[in-house]
Amino acid sequence: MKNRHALTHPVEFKPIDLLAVAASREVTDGDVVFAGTGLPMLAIGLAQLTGAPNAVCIYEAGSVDGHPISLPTSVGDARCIYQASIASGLFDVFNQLQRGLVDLAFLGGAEVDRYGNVNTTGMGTYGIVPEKRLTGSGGNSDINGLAKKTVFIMVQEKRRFKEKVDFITSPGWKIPKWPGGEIVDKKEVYNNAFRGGPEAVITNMGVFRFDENGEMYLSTYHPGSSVEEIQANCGFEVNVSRVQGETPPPTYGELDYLYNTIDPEGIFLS
Amino acid sequence: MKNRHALTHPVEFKPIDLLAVAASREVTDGDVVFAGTGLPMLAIGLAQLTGAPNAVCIYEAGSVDGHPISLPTSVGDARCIYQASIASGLFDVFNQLQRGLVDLAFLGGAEVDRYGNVNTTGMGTYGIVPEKRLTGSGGNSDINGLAKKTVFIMVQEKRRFKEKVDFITSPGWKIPKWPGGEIVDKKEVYNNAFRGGPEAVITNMGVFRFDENGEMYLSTYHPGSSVEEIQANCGFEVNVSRVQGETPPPTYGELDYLYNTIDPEGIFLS
Amino acid sequence: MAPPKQMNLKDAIAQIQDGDMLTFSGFTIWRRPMAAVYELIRQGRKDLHLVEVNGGTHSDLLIGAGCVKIWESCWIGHELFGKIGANLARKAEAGEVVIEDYSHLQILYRMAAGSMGVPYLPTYASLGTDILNPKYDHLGQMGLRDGSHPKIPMKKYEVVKDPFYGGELIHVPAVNPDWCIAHVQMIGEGGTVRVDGQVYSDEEAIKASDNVIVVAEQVVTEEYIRREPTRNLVAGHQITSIVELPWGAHPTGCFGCYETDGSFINKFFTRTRTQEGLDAWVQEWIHDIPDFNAYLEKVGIETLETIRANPAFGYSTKIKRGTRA
Amino acid sequence: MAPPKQMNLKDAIAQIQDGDMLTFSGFTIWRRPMAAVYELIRQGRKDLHLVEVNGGTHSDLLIGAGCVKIWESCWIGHELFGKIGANLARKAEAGEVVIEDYSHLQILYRMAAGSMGVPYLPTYASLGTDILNPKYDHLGQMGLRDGSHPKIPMKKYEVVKDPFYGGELIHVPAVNPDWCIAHVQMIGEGGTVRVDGQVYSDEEAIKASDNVIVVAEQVVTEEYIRREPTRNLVAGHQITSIVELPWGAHPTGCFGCYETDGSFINKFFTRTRTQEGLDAWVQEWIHDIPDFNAYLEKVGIETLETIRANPAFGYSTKIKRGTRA
Repeated sequence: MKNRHALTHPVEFKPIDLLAVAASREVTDGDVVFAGTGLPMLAIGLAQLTGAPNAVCIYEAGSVDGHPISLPTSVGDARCIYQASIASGLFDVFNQLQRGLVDLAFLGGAEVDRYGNVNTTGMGTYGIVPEKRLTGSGGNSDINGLAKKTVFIMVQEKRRFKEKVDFITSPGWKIPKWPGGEIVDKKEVYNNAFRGGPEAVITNMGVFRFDENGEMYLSTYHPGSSVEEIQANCGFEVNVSRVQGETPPPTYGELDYLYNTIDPEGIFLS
Repeated sequence: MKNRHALTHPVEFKPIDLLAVAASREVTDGDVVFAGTGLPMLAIGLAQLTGAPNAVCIYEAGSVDGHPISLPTSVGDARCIYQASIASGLFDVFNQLQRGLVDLAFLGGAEVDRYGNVNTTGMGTYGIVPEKRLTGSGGNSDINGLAKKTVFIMVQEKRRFKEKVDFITSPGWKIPKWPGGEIVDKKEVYNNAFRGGPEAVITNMGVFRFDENGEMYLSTYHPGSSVEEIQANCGFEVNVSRVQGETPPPTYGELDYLYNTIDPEGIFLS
Repeated sequence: MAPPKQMNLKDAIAQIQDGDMLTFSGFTIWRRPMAAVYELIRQGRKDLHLVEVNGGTHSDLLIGAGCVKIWESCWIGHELFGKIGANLARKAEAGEVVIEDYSHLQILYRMAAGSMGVPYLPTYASLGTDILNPKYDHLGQMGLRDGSHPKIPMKKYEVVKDPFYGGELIHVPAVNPDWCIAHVQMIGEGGTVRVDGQVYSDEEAIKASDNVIVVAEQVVTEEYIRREPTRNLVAGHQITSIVELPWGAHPTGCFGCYETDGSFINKFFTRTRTQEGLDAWVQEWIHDIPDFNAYLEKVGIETLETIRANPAFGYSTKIKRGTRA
Repeated sequence: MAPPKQMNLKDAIAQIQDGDMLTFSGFTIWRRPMAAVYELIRQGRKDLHLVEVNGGTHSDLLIGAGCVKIWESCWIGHELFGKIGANLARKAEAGEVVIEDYSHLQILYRMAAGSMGVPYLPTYASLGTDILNPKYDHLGQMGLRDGSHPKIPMKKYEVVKDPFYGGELIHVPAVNPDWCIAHVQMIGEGGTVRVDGQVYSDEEAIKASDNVIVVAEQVVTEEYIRREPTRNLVAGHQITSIVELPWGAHPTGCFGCYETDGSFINKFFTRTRTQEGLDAWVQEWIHDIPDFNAYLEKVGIETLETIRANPAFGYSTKIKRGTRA
């Protein structure tokens, strides 16, 4: 039997496994974490089984700190409230977010720019008749705006990592101040409600973080990927001056938790 | 055995009985009624047993349409939620009030003026150091402002029926518009939330109502009282041009309900 | 106020007029009034104005079927069973439906304001996003914010200073839909509503609306539902009509009663990405069927029994969900 | 965030500093944290700033005992058992305590705003009353609204235009007390709070406060309290300290546990209408007693058993209340 703490080798895990594991490592014990459907559920579940047993998970539909024994397929799922502290509704949990209680949130997106502005609304020209409509903001923009730290999980493609996203659904570190629309630091827009912003973007190729100016830089590349491959799949020039080497792969224990404890049915990990 | 619908004679009822009965007769079937502790509880209970079986009673502390089998001593009482539709809290019921769902409310007061402005805050000079502090507004001002109709139950004394109350706690038909403080029609102050205002003041001597200009007039005097006695116990000149005669006394059935069904323990009806 | 009337689904839905503003119970693919949506389509309702805290299978279908003119919300999709609301996307891209975007918290607060009887609520949500870009105030761009439409506020939002503690934030306008159609587990004969599990934004949606149709898995006596008033959500004086219709949320899930029928939703998503596909789906599942009983027959007892919830958990323990189950 | 710590009442209350802003659970004479108030007095806390949705026996006592400097609320009294808050009246008339008046809805909204993380809420409540008379903005008159006191807003209220639907209304500022002291029926070891019966304004008071001490009739396992998460009000990450103290709300009532001890409150009211009377009462019921166990001994087992609630109703069926009982 393998040591649960030993690192796996590239052939022993899938890209999605590393995404879940890397995301789970962003959780500090005791964090109040806002999570959505899919990978975030795997990440928070894994974090609670490993380094952050006291992390509290809030789902947007209205559950707090559930301990599902069967993985939910969405945050509205009946499974979310098993052994939960609270089963309430959106008004409760979004108020907690706005009150400043959320330490960390996991989010996704269709497009991102170097400041962590994210688009989930529409591709191409937007307007009364949009060119290509996406799902819309959901809670993405609220959560990215009001949580202390956010971590995005995304697919690394040139068309998704853009110099300028087609629609700023979710606010990064440099954002328009309305009604004028001049681009300023997030702090200036959020004033009394400013608490932080995007902390990391985790893709299938690497982990990005944000510097003092709110600009994205490559922190680690995943085993099997490289700085060059990542730059080739990024629509803007990536700051690679702070690369720290390879992303640590999953441990055998982490994979075991993911496949046998968290998602044994193969809902997200097929 | 007396006919339940027959009217009692003055020696057969107490002043408080007539207050409760007169108040209960203000309820229309189907009304949503906001009621407070004491006489209002007797009035709404009696109304539900007589002319308004479908009246819905909301108590300020957070209960809707309770059917207590033991009379509550306050709106926060555990008894309020017996067979209630909802046991919630203030946020729920005050929002219903502001949303315009309350048809009628019963209120009290220490002082009233001819426009139905009521004082429950302080007598004499008010300020950082008040001359004589009372209980404060409670929900009186909110309810009088936002219910469609309000009925006040008060003690008839010259010092309580004043030309000008010492502090307008609860808004009548002519009120100050802040921040300037000019006296205007209630409609002008409440604009989109204007729904009505004081409908009647019921005292131990008579029933007052309000005319088209929002001015109080005497409608009926209680058996044993008179127009003259009422004027003598009123600090402003009462309009008596519309007096319709005596207030109908309680029926035997109403007294039976009050003493044997609603308050058999003698909590308010000792 | 008259107590709510119990009626059949057809009569209840017939009260809704073309052009009315609607909202719904539930969250994405949970506790959506699907049977009521089928009936709206069957009755051919047009020009509906939907304002909902989030969208899902119900609204994507209603939009695809051509019943909707304006959709104000923050999200639409079918969760794991269909990544986007393809019908809304197609209709919007064709210029047949207008989208007004708010964030989740903003649209929730619009509904909450409506339920509280205030004309707006303040929030810090989604500052610094294109949701607030005046260019994308679509109703404003179309000239609908001129004050002549009583349900359309004169501004999409407003930027304001906070005079109490300093700083700056926005106000989002209240919404009071003409109708909320809510699917819940239980209602009393007098209209006392009980929602079990997560309540999502049902309280706000119901209380903001001028009229409310409640479709319930079960209608019970008031005496029964009032034994535990702390578990009830809304009293009868805020309810207009009551319809008893078990399984009425299918294919969306209903806590304690049945699971989301993910396979059904995924087939809907796959088949309705084109207008032709949607039209065929509507023909097959709505117009070719006389009523909801026939619908359930067509879904089949095996499916219904598979998705039926285990009372110990509130969800089905029989359904196969993942690839390794 | 660290999970809440369970501790004894003395240590929990010792965390509160002179000058702190406090709020409480409950409604008038129901579910007030009386034992905690006795302990605050025993520890000699001074200059407290109370902001509460309504007052009652607990705050009238705390004010009478000289612990309070500012009281912002809408009402104080003892319901049927004492018509006014005589201690507050006396202290205010002597210039020793400053009252800032709001209406019930207004002060509720101040707490709700605090719990929602917004700086204010809009309302139509109590327009056209002297509550809004600038002359009676007492904290403003005293120069405390200059922005140098982080918990005191720079205005008492603001009159505003509604740009969405027309009309005019006011904004009332949020409040975020340093501490909420809440008495509830049940709490889990991890801080999950359950309130049974009417919740009054507990949710707003707890969630608006920066720190929360929960005094509970019973501390139970988290596994137990989480079997029915729909019945719970607040999660552990919003709770600071847990104290287990049965009867801790006496003489106020606690739904499902015990009745208000009206006779006790009426004696308190009668005896404490003068400062001398209040001082003697405090000496007898607080300083001459080492702790809450001794207090309960002094109240006596007969009284406690008489007010104990009948589980079928949530209130006592043994207590004599009226003159004809």
